Amino acid sequence: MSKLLHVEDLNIEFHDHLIPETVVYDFDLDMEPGEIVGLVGESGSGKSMSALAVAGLLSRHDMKKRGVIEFEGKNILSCSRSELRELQGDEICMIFQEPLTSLNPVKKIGWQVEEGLKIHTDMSPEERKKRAIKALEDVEIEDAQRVYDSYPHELSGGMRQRVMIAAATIGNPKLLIADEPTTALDVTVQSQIVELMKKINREKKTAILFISHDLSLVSALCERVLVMKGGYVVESGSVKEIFESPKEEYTRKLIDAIPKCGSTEDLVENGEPLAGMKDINVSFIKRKGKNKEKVHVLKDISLDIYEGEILGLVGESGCGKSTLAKTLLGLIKPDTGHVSAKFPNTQMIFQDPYGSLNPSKTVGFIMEEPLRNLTDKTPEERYALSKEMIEKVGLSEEFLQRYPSELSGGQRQRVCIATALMLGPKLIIADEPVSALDVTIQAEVLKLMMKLHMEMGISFLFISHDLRVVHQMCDRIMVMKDGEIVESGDRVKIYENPSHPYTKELLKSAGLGPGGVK
Amino acid sequence: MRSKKRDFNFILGICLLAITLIPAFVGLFWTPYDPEKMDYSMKLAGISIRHIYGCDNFGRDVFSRIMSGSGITLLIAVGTVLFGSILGTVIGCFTGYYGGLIDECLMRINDVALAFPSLLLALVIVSLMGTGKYQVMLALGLAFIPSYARIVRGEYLRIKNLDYVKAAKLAGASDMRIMFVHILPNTKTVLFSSVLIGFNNAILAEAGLSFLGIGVQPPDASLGRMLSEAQAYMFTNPSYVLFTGCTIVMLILGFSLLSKAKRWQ
Amino acid sequence: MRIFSKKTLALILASSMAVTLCSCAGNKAKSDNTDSLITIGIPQDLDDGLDPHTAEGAGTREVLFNIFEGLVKPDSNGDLKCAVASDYNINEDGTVYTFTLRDNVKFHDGSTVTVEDVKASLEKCMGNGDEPLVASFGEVLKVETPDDKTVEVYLKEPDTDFLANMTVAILPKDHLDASTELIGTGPYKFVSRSPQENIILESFDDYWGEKANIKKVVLKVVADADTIVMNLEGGSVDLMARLSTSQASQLSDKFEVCEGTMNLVQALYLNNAVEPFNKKEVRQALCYATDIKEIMDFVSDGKGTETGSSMFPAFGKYYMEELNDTYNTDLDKAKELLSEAGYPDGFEFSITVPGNYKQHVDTAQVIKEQYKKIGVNVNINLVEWDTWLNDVYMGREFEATVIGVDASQLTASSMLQRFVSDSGKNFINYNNPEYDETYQKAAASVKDDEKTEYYKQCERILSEDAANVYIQDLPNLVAVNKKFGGYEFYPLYVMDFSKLYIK
Amino acid sequence: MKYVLKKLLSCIITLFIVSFLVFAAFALIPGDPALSKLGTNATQAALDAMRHKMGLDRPFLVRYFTWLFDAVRGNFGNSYSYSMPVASLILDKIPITLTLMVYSMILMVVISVPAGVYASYKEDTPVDRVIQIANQIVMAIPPFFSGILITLFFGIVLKLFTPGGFVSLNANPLKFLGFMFFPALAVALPKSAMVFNLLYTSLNGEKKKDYVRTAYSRGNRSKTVFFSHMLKNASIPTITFLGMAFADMIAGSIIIEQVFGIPGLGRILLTSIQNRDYPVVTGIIMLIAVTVIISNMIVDIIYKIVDPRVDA
Repeated sequence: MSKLLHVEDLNIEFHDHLIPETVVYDFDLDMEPGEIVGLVGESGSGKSMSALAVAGLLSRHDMKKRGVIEFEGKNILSCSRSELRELQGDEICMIFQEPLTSLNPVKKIGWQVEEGLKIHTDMSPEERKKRAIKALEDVEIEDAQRVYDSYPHELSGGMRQRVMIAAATIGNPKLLIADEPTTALDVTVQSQIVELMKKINREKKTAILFISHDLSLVSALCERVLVMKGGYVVESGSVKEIFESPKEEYTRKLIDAIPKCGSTEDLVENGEPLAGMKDINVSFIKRKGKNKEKVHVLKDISLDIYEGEILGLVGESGCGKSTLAKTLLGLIKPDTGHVSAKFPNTQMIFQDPYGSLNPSKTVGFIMEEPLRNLTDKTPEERYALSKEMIEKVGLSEEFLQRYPSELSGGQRQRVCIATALMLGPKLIIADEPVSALDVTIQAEVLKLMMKLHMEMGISFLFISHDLRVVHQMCDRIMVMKDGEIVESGDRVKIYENPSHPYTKELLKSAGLGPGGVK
Repeated sequence: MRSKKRDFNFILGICLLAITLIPAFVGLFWTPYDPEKMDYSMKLAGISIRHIYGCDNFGRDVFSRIMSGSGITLLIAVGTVLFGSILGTVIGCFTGYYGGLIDECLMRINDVALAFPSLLLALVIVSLMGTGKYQVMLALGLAFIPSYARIVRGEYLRIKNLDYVKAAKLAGASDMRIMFVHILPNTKTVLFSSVLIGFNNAILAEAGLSFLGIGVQPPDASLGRMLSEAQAYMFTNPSYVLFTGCTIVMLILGFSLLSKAKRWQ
Repeated sequence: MRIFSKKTLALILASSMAVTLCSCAGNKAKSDNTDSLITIGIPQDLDDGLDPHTAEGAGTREVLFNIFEGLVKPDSNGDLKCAVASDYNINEDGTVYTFTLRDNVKFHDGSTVTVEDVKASLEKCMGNGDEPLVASFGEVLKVETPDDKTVEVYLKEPDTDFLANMTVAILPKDHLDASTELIGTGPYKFVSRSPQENIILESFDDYWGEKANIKKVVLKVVADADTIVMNLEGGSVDLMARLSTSQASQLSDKFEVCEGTMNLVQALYLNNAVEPFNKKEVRQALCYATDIKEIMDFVSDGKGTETGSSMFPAFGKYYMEELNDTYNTDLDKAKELLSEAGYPDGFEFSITVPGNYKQHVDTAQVIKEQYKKIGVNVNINLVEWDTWLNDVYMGREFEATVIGVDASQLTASSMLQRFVSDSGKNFINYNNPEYDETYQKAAASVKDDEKTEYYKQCERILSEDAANVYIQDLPNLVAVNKKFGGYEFYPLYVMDFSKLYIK
Repeated sequence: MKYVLKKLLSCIITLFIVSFLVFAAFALIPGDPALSKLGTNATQAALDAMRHKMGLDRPFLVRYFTWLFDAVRGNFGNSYSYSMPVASLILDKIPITLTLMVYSMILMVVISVPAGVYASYKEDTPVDRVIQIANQIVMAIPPFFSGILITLFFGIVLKLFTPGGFVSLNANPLKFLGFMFFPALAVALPKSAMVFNLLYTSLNGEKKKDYVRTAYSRGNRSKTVFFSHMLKNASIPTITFLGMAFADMIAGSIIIEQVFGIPGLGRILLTSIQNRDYPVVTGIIMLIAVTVIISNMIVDIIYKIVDPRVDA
């Protein structure tokens, strides 16, 4: 039986700018029917490009492709467009990372799910509708009928991804290519999607090419893994080989970067409270169409942050973490309760490195801004302090003249931290500081924050949805759900014997079940 | 981005502007003939080496008149755009940033301004303060404010929720500083292309007003007035109307190509 | 060009009338078909009401001439012929005018004209009580109808010119307010109108006199002067008057261009009450600096007739050709006079001119160029017609203006009375006791030759005193599609449709 | 429902402000309607009598509120120059200007939409480049210059229509539509260039979106992806522009009516301003204001229908 997929020294060159740029160098991949293969690498490693080439979606003429991609013996690169189209959507299907933008906003869900059938089969509309609803039920969507008639913006992130999978697998494809399907989702939803894909592989014998930058996820799903860096396949082998005895130095670095849960530094005893909130309630007026609803975001929250501590705040998106941070900073006025802060100018580090630096200003200007407004330091003093701070976060002085657009994600986040340090704050609130970064860079930034914590005695309020990072960084952890703090306690208690069911579920879906700590 | 295409737009735009702006600029100081000197023998004379654009119904050299005329038209356009964009931007800032009551009533006034034909507004100002370049500038400037205000407001609504604005607040910047030091520079690209488009609309509007006889007063002429005068001699002396018309078209085409050039985005 | 005109249309028994430079009458092979139609272009809609007694615009009265008739009616030579009246005689001392009614003259609605209708119409013009509706009817004492054939008009004081006022329209006594539906006795009757679009007239079958040749006349509003040539060439307009020379020169040979005069005095009217125009030397200097020939060249390709004072050629015996040479162009003399008056290096003044009259705007621009030679700097201030009426004519807030002054009735007084210092219409604030005294003598004298001599004396004073910088009587070019003939020039603002015919 | 009420209220306020501004404008403009009606020879007494008849001697506010009170009841007073009710004067001119605007809207859509879609579909081919340049040039031509050129080219050279030969609707509908094609074209050309531009850029913008890639991954042909997926998304900004274009087409029509000699509302507005015929000017401007506001409302409603993301 010929292999399902045989890719041999595939090279992709990109001809948009003046000088052609090679993105993928002699990429080889073989897949058997029903096999699940992982493709791991950081952003810019060429993993998505290779996947798109396999799916035949790199048809733009400024993409030069050399080499062989054989699907069941037929070379996709040389066959005619119409032959390629017969495969797409019937034999080879693909799902993408951003569920919201990957669905057509102005078309109904049902219409988009059925499209595969409309193209490849000549079923009657009723039959197609029946098949579509069955496909939606297969991906565990309750009342598929309502979802069938609704629009993409009316569904949650997880639901939308399930719709994508339903649309892709409705034609029982032989190969499903999943390009980082779970990155934009919450932890709990992430594990559900992975389970779903396992079920599809088992029942429909669909081979899956799973692309991701999250090694732990890949290890849970795939049998074989290819590690890519800078367009080259650095190493490939079974999951066990790669994890137990990585041959390549880069692979080892990748594995180390996964936050360990084993670290057992002693818990820091806490000093007096730095800042606190006393039964805070915050609600927004959300105008849904004609009627106005009062959405209750924070429900009587009280907490204290002690000096010299890193307090973790864990919860899924939409549970009110960011609102809590903004209320603590005074950016939002709570309906009831009050906020107390012993020391002035507590600072904040934001999640999206691209939105947190003013694109029209130089790094130096941004860093000196707090001094310019709140202190009467002379320009020379300001420059000296910013030079000191920029070097403290590991960047050279000449970065001060650069614009944010010239920096990488990691560098930008370092600049944010440096700016936060300018006023010598006692407390810094970090709202998901590393979740937008690649794993390796994530590790470096976390190491920097820990160093600052130790050396300058700055305490952090660390907000994240990634339980592993929280475990590595924080002493005390609070778990939030729908605007309420459901459980709080020191690290050992939360991870060893969580009491609240929601905390248990969070730990299980992050692969940190109370049993073994992976 | 197709790099070749951008240059194409940019180059064409620049040379069109060169053909129109250089004579306009030179026209401020020197013109081959005195734009107002009349010479009966040359009345409605066709194109000749001495008069490359021919002469008008007073025997005045059309090329010199276009030079000084386009100077005046550009002056009006610059004045209008400056007046309209500065005021429009300030209004846009406040309505976009603060929202609430100011936003509501200023937007109401905007709707009124859109519904109110700029023609009548121009006439009121011209009748009040007499005709002439500066009155036309004021009239058109006022008529342009709503469009700028709307554009700037949209930008402010978008930017004010971004993280770096919150960071600026945390850094103790006052509202005014945030509006003008932090947010305004980021609206540069949108403002710049809308200024160029505004420029074109100003030239068109001035030509419209002069066409209806309200704009610039004879004997000094803006392109619009010359075009309306030239129309009367369209049959016997088509060169007069065609050259004037084409100068306007080239001017506007040059600016719109420039605003299209991807160089700024 | 028509600016001022009295409400009534009157004509004095003038001896020689304007010679029409080219007669478009041509031979009169009239074909009498019932569905013939001519479209005549009019520069603006008759938007000042259609009541013949109060109609103000010259363009309006030009059309109403064909719908309404008075007891007497002017012909193309300017002589007054009997119309609704079959005969008239004036008593010895010119105080009583007796008219015999022509029998069975029909109104457009079919009813016959009676003496009551005539009496009612004349009394309407006398106005109710204090204020005469038609200014010249202030002189009328009373109107009597001794029998059903005669009407007697008694004047307060003797006036041999009053017959001209008898051309006021005769309306049916129960349709005196004619602003809505127009019923008169003229050769054409009113059919319909649509604002800013057209007005449609049709020939009146039982007209008492010579019937009109063309059945239907459509008066099409062509507001944009620049599209006139297009309309003519495109065939949507067959005849249009008062074209500029540049427009006329652009017409193909499909059209015959007849030439007459506009019967007005175009001049640079100076506000004599304003510095520096209160000094005679300054006014004379401007006259010497003006090259009228060059103005005519630019404005109307050399056509037009020069005028030396406030009188135009159509006035025949009053027109004094020799006054044209009072000031021939002489720049040195002009500069000399200027320094005498204390302005050695010239001065600056503004000309306010109505924007919708192209000939006047062009003249102002030529004058501006000419005065540069003697160091006088002119700036031109274009205003809207209504603003000109309000600010310049009524308010007299201006330094100088270029306008054409015409006469609503061909009486010398209607041209010269304006310059008497206390006259309501003396918008240039002319104040010359000698002129006032001479004018009084002219008005009082009964003998014709004596009256003429005094009026001439007035004109001479205006010219020597350089009250204004007199320029010309503008040419009136009428384009007629060669399919039509019979266009006749009248010395006054009249267009007689009934004479037109299809060749 | 509450939304519509709120919109209606704001529309009434805007109308109120516009009417006040128009009245104030006329109080400031020099020129006296009585004088322009009776002419220079009218005696002062006659002028005063006429001014009283026109009601001009009453104080400004009294005049405004009586006008407002009548206007609400549909009586917009009488025109000074045509001595006929303003309402009927406007009513019989509306069909002309309305035809011109609707005609040019249709032309605009017919010209710009297919061109925009075709050019974007054939992006970066010579065809696309040619259409782009043509679009730029058309956009740069001032409306009245395009009017002149069209009259010159179609009217005199090709003799397709007699310039200035306006035929009224009831006289001969077919000829009326035949004639109106050219002024409509003159009004439509600059606007269609803008619509083309907007459609072209938004279509190109959609090409980069993720859902297009998903559509291709399902094996769609590029034509179906273009028409069934992208076109609807790209049409949203274009529709809002169409609404705005309709509103400011009124200003364009004033100039075009002048060039083509069409006795529409624009012409009457212009002559009435010159004759200081207040009631007519106020009436027409109120009509324009109402049209602008209604067209904005229609655009909002269409926007809601087309884009499901906008909650009603």
